[in-house]
Amino acid sequence: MAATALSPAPLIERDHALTLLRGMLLIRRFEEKAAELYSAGNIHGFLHLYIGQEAIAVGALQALTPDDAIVATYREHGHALARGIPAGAVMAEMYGKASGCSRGHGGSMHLFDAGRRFYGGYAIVGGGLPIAVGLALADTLEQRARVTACFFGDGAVAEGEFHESLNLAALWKLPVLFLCENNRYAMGTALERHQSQTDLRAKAQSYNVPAEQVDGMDVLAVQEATRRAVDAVRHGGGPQFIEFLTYRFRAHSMYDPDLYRAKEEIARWKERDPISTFQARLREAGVVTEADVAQAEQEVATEIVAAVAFAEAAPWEPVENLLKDVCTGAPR
Amino acid sequence: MAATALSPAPLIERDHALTLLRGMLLIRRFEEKAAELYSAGNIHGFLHLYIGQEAIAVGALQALTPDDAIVATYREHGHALARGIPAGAVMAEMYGKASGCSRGHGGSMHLFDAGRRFYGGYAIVGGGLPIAVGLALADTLEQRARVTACFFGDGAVAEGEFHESLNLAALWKLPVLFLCENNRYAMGTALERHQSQTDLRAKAQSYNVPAEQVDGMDVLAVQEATRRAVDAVRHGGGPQFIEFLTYRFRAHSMYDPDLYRAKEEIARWKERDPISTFQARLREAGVVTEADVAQAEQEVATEIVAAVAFAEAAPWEPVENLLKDVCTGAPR
Amino acid sequence: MTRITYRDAVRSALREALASDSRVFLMGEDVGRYGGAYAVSRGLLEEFGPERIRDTPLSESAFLGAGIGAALGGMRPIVEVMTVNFSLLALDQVVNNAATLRHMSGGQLSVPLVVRMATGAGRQLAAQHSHSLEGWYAHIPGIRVLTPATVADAYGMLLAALREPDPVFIFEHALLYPVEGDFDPASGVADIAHAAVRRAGTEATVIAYGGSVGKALQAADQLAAAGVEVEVLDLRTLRPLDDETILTSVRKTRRAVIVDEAWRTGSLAAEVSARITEGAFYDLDAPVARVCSAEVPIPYAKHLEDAALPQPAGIVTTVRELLGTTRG
Amino acid sequence: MTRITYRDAVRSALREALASDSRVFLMGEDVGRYGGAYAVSRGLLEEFGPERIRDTPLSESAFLGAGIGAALGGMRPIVEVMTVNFSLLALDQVVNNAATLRHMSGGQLSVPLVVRMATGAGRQLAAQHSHSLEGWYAHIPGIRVLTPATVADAYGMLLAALREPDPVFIFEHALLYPVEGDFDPASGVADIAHAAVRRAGTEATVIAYGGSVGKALQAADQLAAAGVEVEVLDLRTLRPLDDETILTSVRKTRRAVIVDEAWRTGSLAAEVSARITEGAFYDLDAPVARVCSAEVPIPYAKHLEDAALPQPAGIVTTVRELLGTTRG
Ligand SMILES: Cc1ncc(C[n+]2csc(CCOP(=O)(O)OP(=O)(O)O)c2C)c(N)n1
Ligand SMILES: Cc1ncc(C[n+]2csc(CCOP(=O)(O)OP(=O)(O)O)c2C)c(N)n1
Ligand SMILES: [Mg+2]
Ligand SMILES: [Mg+2]
Repeated sequence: MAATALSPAPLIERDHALTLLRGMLLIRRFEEKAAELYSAGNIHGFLHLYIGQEAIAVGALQALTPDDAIVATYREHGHALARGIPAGAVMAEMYGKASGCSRGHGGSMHLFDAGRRFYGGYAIVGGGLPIAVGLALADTLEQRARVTACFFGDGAVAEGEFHESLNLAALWKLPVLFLCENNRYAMGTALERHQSQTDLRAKAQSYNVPAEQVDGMDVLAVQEATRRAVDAVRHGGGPQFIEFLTYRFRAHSMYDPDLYRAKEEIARWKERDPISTFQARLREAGVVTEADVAQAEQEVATEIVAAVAFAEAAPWEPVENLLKDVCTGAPR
Repeated sequence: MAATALSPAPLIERDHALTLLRGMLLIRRFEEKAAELYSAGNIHGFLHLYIGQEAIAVGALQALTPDDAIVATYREHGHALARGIPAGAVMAEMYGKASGCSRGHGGSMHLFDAGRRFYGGYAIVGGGLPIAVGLALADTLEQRARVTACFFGDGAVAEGEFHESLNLAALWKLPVLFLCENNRYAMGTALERHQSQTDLRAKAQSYNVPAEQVDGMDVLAVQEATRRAVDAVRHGGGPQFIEFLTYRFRAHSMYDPDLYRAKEEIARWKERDPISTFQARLREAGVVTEADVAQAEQEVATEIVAAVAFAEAAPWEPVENLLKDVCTGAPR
Repeated sequence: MTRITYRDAVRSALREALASDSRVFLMGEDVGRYGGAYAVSRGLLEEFGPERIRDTPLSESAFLGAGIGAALGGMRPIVEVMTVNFSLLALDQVVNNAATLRHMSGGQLSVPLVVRMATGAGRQLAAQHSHSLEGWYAHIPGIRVLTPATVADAYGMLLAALREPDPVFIFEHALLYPVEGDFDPASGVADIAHAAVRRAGTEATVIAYGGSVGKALQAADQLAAAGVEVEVLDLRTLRPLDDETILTSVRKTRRAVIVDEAWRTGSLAAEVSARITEGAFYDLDAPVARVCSAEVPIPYAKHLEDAALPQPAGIVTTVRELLGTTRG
Repeated sequence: MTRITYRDAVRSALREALASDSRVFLMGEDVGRYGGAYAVSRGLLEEFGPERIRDTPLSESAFLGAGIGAALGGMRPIVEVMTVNFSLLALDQVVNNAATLRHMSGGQLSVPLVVRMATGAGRQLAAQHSHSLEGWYAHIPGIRVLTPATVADAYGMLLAALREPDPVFIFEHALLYPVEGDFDPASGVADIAHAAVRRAGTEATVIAYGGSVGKALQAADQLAAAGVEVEVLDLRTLRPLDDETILTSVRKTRRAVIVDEAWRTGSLAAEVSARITEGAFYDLDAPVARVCSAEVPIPYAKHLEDAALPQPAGIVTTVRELLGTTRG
């Protein structure tokens, strides 16, 4: 995959650079903490870390407005945080508390925030894609110039729902942005052992959906590509597909002993860490200083301490409410 | 679509020409009779006629050996007859008789003949594809050089099972021949209103499956293309995909008032009738005579009379057998 | 009051909904140009245009899921799955998304989706086209399941469904479409909270729903001719079940027979039986009985299909047996 | 006799089947390199190679359907669907193909397919990963449904399944995998026709299956400590149900409680209740009772999940109520 060349001119405006950096750092540190809390028994269930892929959520969500919608997977802490769901609400959700962004009903895999148009959090691989198509259909029918961004992994591309959703979105020219985070593995199964065609753009193109392949370890490349695609989608061009080439640095979930990947492969990808490489570029280009980075780290650390404290202090949903939100009231 | 040019040399050997012609005529006349019997109340349920598409079943099945397997859809009288299932057994099935090729359990949509490796007759669109993949997997595991031919329509291409099956077959290089009969309609929905990409080869190619588009109204073109593809499949080349361009002359089923197609469109396609055009070519090339054709018609007519008589005379499955073949015996 | 068919009743409700609420649209296979596999939506494309009467590709999972998404996006989608048989391909969207989103999101999201589908056997369509899976749907918390058995309900329950903030699944028995019944165009939204007594009686309660209600009434006629008056209850809504109406009737008649076109094991009839036992055990004069389909993939041949499905004669026999048990 | 885990028991059966019959192969998501999501197949790839231990793409419908096809082609496939939750995506292949082919083909075809999947809740996996849909499978004629609850059954029922000429679905409750139990390596094929009395008793029959058997036994212990001896029945096979063993026990104890991790409405527990009513009504001293999951998408938070699922305490309470009804 092509590394994005350094721009000659100041690569990026300082404030924005710090926003991106802080965004990625927040995810990284948040998840490191979450892993720790998981081992300590404060968080349970499945926990899928996004570490290594932060540039995608942060870069892509820069391209969306608050009016746009997001649909994600079970590996969605990054997307939730990048969308602005408070770290405390996400952490409280993972604690199973009533102050969690899903009242503790969903846990790590099912984060929701209706106000921020963050529509979850889908743990059935491929299951979010039709939802995204429908959200976009609503916008089309109501003639709203909104975009629905749908994140999913390389593994999801094999599912029938991927196929049906791409065809439907393309056929009806719906404003869906399909964002495939190709981290080269579906659980323990490598891309070339689950896809007969590993260039995933070819899939999108077979529905006449324009497709691009982007370095998912480069937050600026992600942001730029997503902006272009959002622009096309928003202006009635129908769906677009971006394949982000990336890698997860951690195991699939906390249960996974990660025996199927070569140590060298992991090490090679870690050299391309989206955060450290971005920091280095920014420093080299003189956009930010060591002190800026330290401050960002400090701010993030403070935010996470506060998030954990919030989660710890948050109340439990009373058991009496168990059946409360299954259906709304009695039928009329 | 490209019309196959007339070969300069004698286009085809006489006996074989008559085999093909008789094969197509048998399907045509059989179904005309079936439609009549349906209206008369001797046949019930759904009845999907193949009329117009005969060149595909007849041409394609020429390329298979008795050892190869066939998986078809609910529009499969043609394939069943072309495979050599006796017309009487098919007709008896449609009468619901115990002498039917599925003992009257299946009816028109579920014809089976294990001995001829005719595996049905699937009425859930797309549902036969995974079965075909599995039959081919068995052959691969047992190192048998057999081919599984799987017929389906353009509508099936939109289903998730199509996508999953093509990927699986391609990934595992299984000996499946995917034969798409693109008659341009899924029930009342035209191709361009159910597929964002109407060149269906592009789909196959997105799985790295070699794909060809063939005139499905030309029995010789069908036969040749299928032979080439079977050859590639049988020699370990993995799956192949052929898109046959065709048209059904009748409504989707006997229930369909056929209000969604223009009369002119139907008329235009009827000019390309696979039977009359083939007859004309054979006569022009001097391969067969008018008398040959008349004799073929006569033989077919006789066969159908016998088939109906067989079906009429056949016994009913005793009601006491209702639960007989649900499972085999009691569990051990 | 006029007489119209069940098919026309559904179409009238669709038309009314489309005309009165711009958020309503209909999508599904062949609902537009073809007019619906059962001609339910014939004419609606011409009336409301292709934006609101949307033909879909053969992609049950995607278009049902898209219905969920559109509902989340503020619309009032009506998704037609051509038949329950094909809905198996979309069950993941039903069970894991439609039914869960409100609760799983902590009450933030609402999925005001209506899904209609034809169900049932009886037309010699064989094993893959003859399912009665309403009972499966009734198992799923988070959705409502309606089975209109009359012309009035075909109309009024669809309108009621569109008022619900949660997903509603409506099962229309395919044999009902051509059946005529009384229809009051001013009837409006139907009550979907209660079962209905379709015929009053005293000696046993025959409980049915959807396509089986007519068979239950036929059986009741035959029994009445022989002097046995049974009450016929139409469940109408399978989820949530109206326990009170069921138990009130059974406490009165002290005997119950449940008719269900689904296969017997694990049928909704089993649930109703269990609830009667739980709620009216001491009022029963005889064990609750069931008349269900035989446990076989529904065969094509007419005589076999007839033998596989519940029939009025079987209901009559079962009622007689129940009465016999305690009388003789 | 040694002690091994349920997980190891399944793996032993897989190994034995693979070693003794060249037609047997295993396929599913991550069964190979990863070793199975629950580590059931760890080591088998190395032992039997990638042809026979096949990792599949995420394509539940295609690979389950391919299992059917391979079975038609003479193989003895074992398909692992990672969990029952994902099997919803393959239900069309189950209901319309696996279950129908023998009958629909007039007895010509045979589908000797074994499908294994993890099931159940209890690990805080939330709404989409906590289903108990065995009861749905038990509704389908043409297949067999097994729910091994012990180490011995985990081993012996899988071997038995491989001898069947028809599709067999095996549900392994995910919480059982690490549980240890007695294992006789020479035990061979298990009987899959009968339910088993796991604890003899006289005052009530507690009927459970799969992951609920342990809870039933815990409840029985607690009740015994208070002087109440209940019989605990493990259904083992959900389709076909062993009516005789159920009815024999209930006729003896005259009271029954059914424990089922599925949602109450339309659960297998309803079917068992209905059958007890049908077969032993006059022997009952109290209505048949059920302890099932609450009708809610299973929530993530531990206290809510615990409240949603059947627990030993709830079983104890229900038994006490049953006894109270007729005693006090
Ligand atoms: C339909 C379905 N099948 C299987 C699983 C189990 N599972 C969870 S994540 C996963 C791998 C998905 O890979 P990918 O789409 O690449 O996403 P990633 O985990 O790499 O982010 C699998 C097999 C599931 N959740 N849903
Ligand atoms: C999964 C599924 N959805 C819907 C149907 C109803 N149906 C039967 S045939 C058909 C159209 C199929 O079109 P195509 O695949 O092109 O085959 P053709 O009928 O043209 O031969 C439809 C929608 C079905 N049988 N299965
Ligand atoms: Mg991945
Ligand atoms: Mg077609």
